[in-house]
Amino acid sequence: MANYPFIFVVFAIIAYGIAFRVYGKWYDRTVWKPDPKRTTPAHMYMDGVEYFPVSKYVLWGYQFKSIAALGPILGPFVALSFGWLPALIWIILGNFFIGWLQDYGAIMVSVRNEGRSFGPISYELTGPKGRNTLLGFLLFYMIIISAVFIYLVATFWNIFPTTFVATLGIFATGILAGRLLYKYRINVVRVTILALVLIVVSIFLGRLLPIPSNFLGNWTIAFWAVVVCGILFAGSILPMPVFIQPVNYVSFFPTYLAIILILIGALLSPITNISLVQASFKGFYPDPNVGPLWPILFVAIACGAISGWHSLVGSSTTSKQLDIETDAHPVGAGSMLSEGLLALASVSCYMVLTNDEMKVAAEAAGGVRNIGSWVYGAVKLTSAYFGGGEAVKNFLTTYFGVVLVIYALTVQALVTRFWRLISAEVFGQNILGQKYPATFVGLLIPWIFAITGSWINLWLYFGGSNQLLAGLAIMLITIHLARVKSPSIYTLIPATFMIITTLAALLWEIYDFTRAVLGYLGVEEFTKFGLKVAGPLAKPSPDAPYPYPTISVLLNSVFILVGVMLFLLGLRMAYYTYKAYFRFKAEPTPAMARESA
Amino acid sequence: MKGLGEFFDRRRDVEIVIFAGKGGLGKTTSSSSLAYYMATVKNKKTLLFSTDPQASLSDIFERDFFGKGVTEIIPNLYVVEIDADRRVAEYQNEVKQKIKDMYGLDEVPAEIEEYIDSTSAEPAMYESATYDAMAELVAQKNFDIYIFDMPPFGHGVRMVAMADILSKWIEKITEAREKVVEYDEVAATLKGGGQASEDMVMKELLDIRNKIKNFTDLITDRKRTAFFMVLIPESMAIVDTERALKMFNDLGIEMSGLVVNQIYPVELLQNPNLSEFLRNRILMQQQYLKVIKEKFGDYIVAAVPMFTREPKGLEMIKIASEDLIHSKIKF
Amino acid sequence: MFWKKKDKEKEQEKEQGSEKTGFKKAAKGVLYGMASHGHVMSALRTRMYLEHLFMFITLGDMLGIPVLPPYYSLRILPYAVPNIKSWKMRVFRERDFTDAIF
Amino acid sequence: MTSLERLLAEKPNLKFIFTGGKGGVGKTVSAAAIAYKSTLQGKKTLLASLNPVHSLASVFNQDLTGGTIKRVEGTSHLYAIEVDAKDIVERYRENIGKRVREFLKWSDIPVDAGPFVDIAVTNPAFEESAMFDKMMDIMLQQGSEYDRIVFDTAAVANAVRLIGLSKIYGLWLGRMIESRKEALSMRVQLSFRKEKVMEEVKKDPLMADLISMNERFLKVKNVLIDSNITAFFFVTLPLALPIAVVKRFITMVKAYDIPVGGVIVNGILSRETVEASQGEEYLKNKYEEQIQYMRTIKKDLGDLVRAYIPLYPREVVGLEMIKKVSEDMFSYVPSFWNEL
Repeated sequence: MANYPFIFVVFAIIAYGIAFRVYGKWYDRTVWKPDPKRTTPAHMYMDGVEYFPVSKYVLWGYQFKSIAALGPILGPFVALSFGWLPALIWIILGNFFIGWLQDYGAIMVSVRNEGRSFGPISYELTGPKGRNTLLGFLLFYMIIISAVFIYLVATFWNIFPTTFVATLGIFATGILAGRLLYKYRINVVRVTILALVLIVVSIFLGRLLPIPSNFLGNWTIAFWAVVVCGILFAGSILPMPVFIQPVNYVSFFPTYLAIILILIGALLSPITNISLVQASFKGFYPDPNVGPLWPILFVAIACGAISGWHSLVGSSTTSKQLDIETDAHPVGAGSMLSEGLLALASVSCYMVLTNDEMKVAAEAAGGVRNIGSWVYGAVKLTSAYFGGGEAVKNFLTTYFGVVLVIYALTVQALVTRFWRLISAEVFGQNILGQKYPATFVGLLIPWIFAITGSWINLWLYFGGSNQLLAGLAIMLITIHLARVKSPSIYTLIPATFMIITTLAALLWEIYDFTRAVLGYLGVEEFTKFGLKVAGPLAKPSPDAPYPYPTISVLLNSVFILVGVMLFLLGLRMAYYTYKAYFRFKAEPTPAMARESA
Repeated sequence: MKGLGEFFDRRRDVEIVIFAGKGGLGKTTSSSSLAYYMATVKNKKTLLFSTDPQASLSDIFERDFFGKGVTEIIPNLYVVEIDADRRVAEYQNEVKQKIKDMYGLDEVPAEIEEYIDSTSAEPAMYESATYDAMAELVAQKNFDIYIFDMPPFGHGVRMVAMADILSKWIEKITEAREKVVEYDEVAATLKGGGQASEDMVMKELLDIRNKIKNFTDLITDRKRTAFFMVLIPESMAIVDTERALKMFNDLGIEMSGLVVNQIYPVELLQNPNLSEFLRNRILMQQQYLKVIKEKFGDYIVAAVPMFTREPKGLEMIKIASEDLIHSKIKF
Repeated sequence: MFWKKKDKEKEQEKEQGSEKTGFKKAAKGVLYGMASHGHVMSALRTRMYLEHLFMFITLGDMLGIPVLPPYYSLRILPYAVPNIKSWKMRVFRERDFTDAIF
Repeated sequence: MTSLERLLAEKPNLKFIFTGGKGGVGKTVSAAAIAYKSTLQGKKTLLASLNPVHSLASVFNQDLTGGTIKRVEGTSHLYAIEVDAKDIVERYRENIGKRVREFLKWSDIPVDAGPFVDIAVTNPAFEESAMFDKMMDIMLQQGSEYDRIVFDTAAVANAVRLIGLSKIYGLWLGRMIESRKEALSMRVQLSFRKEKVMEEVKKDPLMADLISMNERFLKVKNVLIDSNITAFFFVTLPLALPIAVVKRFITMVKAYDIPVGGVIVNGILSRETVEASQGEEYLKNKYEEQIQYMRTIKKDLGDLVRAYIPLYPREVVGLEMIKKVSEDMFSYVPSFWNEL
């Protein structure tokens, strides 16, 4: 029994149940003391557009949808290097002690600060420098996310030849649905049914029209990445109602169905007899290319345990629509804990694959690590209860493949748009602050990063900055609590842990790139580390020289620079947050603050 | 030249007549004369409308009806002279009353009241109110024919420009509102059925748009609208008329005819005792009449002699209308 | 919703009325929240900006911007009265990039 | 000598002269004649037409178009301008376009805001207040350049509006400044970056514009109501309608505290001309009618009448005729006037 994915789910349900019911209730009573009678911003500033009360169910659905994306699905694959047990423990304990506190806290801080989002809150709590640092940090964070997602989509299209046409089909369906809803205002149920039919048709169409893997040789990924950027450019430039919104809407159905199917697969695993075949523990430093368990594991598994992105979501919209304060707990904590469940089901997808199956996945990916494994695992888990025929497996492979693509693309479309907005803020009237140039730059840099192919490092940069953002968000929550003289220790410790861990992880990544560069430049002890490049930049064979050594070394150096920037900005922000924390901590209880607490 | 009588015999569909021209050339006399003719000879229920804020109609009919609404002068002949200031004030009160009614208030909130009051300080309110009054009267369809006495050139052009701008404004604003309403409906659709409730602003806008559109359509319809320009045989008048004509053309209004006023009878020249003064003036006029003929040719529909007295009072208008309707002067 | 108090009231009534069927309501709410809420908000937000534009060109001088409102703007004013304050608040609230993520 | 000459002699500082009256009574000609006379007294004079449809060029029969100051050929220091307010309208438009864009910074709207901005600023009122703006410009900027500036305002309605604007404009500016103040204080109140927003608010270009407009306006207003510096002349014909208009007009201008310079009666048929014509019906009737109206003028306007312009056998066009009018304006008094 202990060897089935089933136990992951059961474990999670028990642990998260305790987190929600016991620790959560106690924490609530001790720290936030939500009061259903206190007027929330949704009522105070009700305008029916941004501020208006929404039922907790709707809000839960919205919050969950906004936070549960690719992070919990893809993150755990890096954890494979360490075995499933560390991943399991981190996802459960991380979420238990850190994850939900952040999501919930972010909503509450915002609710108690007139529904303001994180930019203004950071300004208020850490001053203009704090906010500017956060702004700069986010700018790099966006580049890294973009690079990761662009790379992922390009790779998925390459690994799963049937997914490209299917993706186009689903996007076309989205745009069509948008037209039907916006222009012709056809009943949403009808449009949805039509869209679902068209999505199925798209998947079949994808199977009919596969595009061969590596059809452009080394340049394939680079080519696909250009296509991705093209779509993202359109997504960022076109009005939201034309592109992003309707595509997001129709994508919701296949992607969440996939989650449900995997959860069912995991729950049914004892019956379908699919067990965990990967090792439970592989050591603290099993692979020099990945790095040591601490801090790497903690940044590799991003969203399932904790994620900085969530605080942006919670404070940006959810807090403005909270009907009563006591809804924040089910909405914020509830959706985060549910995401943990999803992450665990996802981890199990990797763990049910045998090494041979992994190899197939890796080979399909052109020798790149096990990035496509999730699809194989998901197919294994689900096809087991669907009957398991070849046709079903083929269909499911395209299906899960395209689900990954859509997850990545829809989130990335928002990110690219967000990049544009941040650019406008940072660069102002400068050319880089303008719509088209900003979007172009926001895609070009990630594209260059993406095609270098140092995927693991990119992911770890992403995880590192994302988790660092989480740490900083928890610090902001902590500062607020210190200011209003509520117990802050329960967030201060997790925040400190996250900040130290993520800064260490960033340092490790900088070190990783540095030794690659130094090795190439002839520093003896590092010569065994190759440059971190792939695709057209990679060596054609292990003994051959690099085809574009200057570019490759340069790119690796840029990665060092990006890492340093992320590290420094993170450190600076951490400095401001701690400074503010101690300042507020030392202040005698101000009457005003007590009231607003 | 057969005079305006012949023109209107040919163009029986005309519902609107507009007289425009530089100041002091006899626009008001011409429009009054035509109105008199239409009411008495043609038995048409006629409305003579002055958009000239100088209240000349009151002076010419020797009766004060400035700002007093539609007044019947003789059977079938109605005159109205808009007091734009008063109309703006009334309009403001209507808006205030509506706010009170809509929200059951005893008083309009101070801030809003102040805002409404201050709108009368806006330069365009005056013309807009006049224009609105014109559109309103035409929309009511109480008369067979409407005769508009336009204010002097610059002003007259502005008046027409105003029509143009107001109709563009209302088109655009309705379009903007349509988008808003569209997204109301989109939100309702996305929420899963349920119709967005009617947008009252939109209703109001459509109402205004219809009124303006009908009126603009009407005054730019060459069949139903006759647009006359008035001038006198002097060089400045000719230059200005040409210029104004171009402006009106740019605004989509085509001239239907030209009325030449204040012509000294050329026969006077045969009088050997004619004073030097008059001889000079007549010779000058003849010279410019030639120019007018060259420049405007077929447009000339009436040539009216110089009256020996300033036309004032019904008697004089009756006489003046004879000259306008059956133009006897040849040139 | 701006201009539309009645709509809102209706909605609230509807929500209160369906309180009895707890689970169904919860499930429906969650599904709506996941699938449509963001979508609807985006439509509302677009509407808001369009309305800003509309108000701007009709009653912009209320914000001290010298857009001379034509005569007919006053006819719209009565409908705008209850919302002028919130309109001003929305227009003048300093926005941050983190407000604009979704 | 007419009392116009006396008036000008009594008020050596009279710098701004306006002419107004019903359409077609000879405002432009009178303005031109007064301006010409000033140059004869050695004053550098600017004649500015504020008409929406200019006629300076046709009166002088010279090319004076283009909205720039040009010297009138054949004179020593008479300059003329047909004022064009297009550039001001353009500036308004740009300013407002900028506001709209700023204000929709984060928005993704499925419409192009451009045409709406165009419509918002395509308002005839803009042109009117722009013309007023231009008039202020001329008063403030050219005021020191020229010894005298003569404004030819448009037909009565427009002139009232234009002059009336001095009051309306003031009210309007006052309200705009109030609204802007409120707007800016709301911005500060609703901001999270108080210091930064406060800085921005302090530098608000719109507020700065409004305030400088107001300052300019106050300066101009002070000049406009100073009877030693400004005089407003009304031109009329000895006919019922123009007289009625002038009377109404004087009441209005007085309400705006603008000093009335006097009345100029144009188109007077002299007794001598009529006598020379041996009782021609036209001239006789006209003369009799004219005497009636002149009586009214004398009775109602009396001392306000400052100058008379005879009816000429030919139209007043060209510099030569202007010279003639100018001479008559300062010397001609109809022989019947004192008998009335």
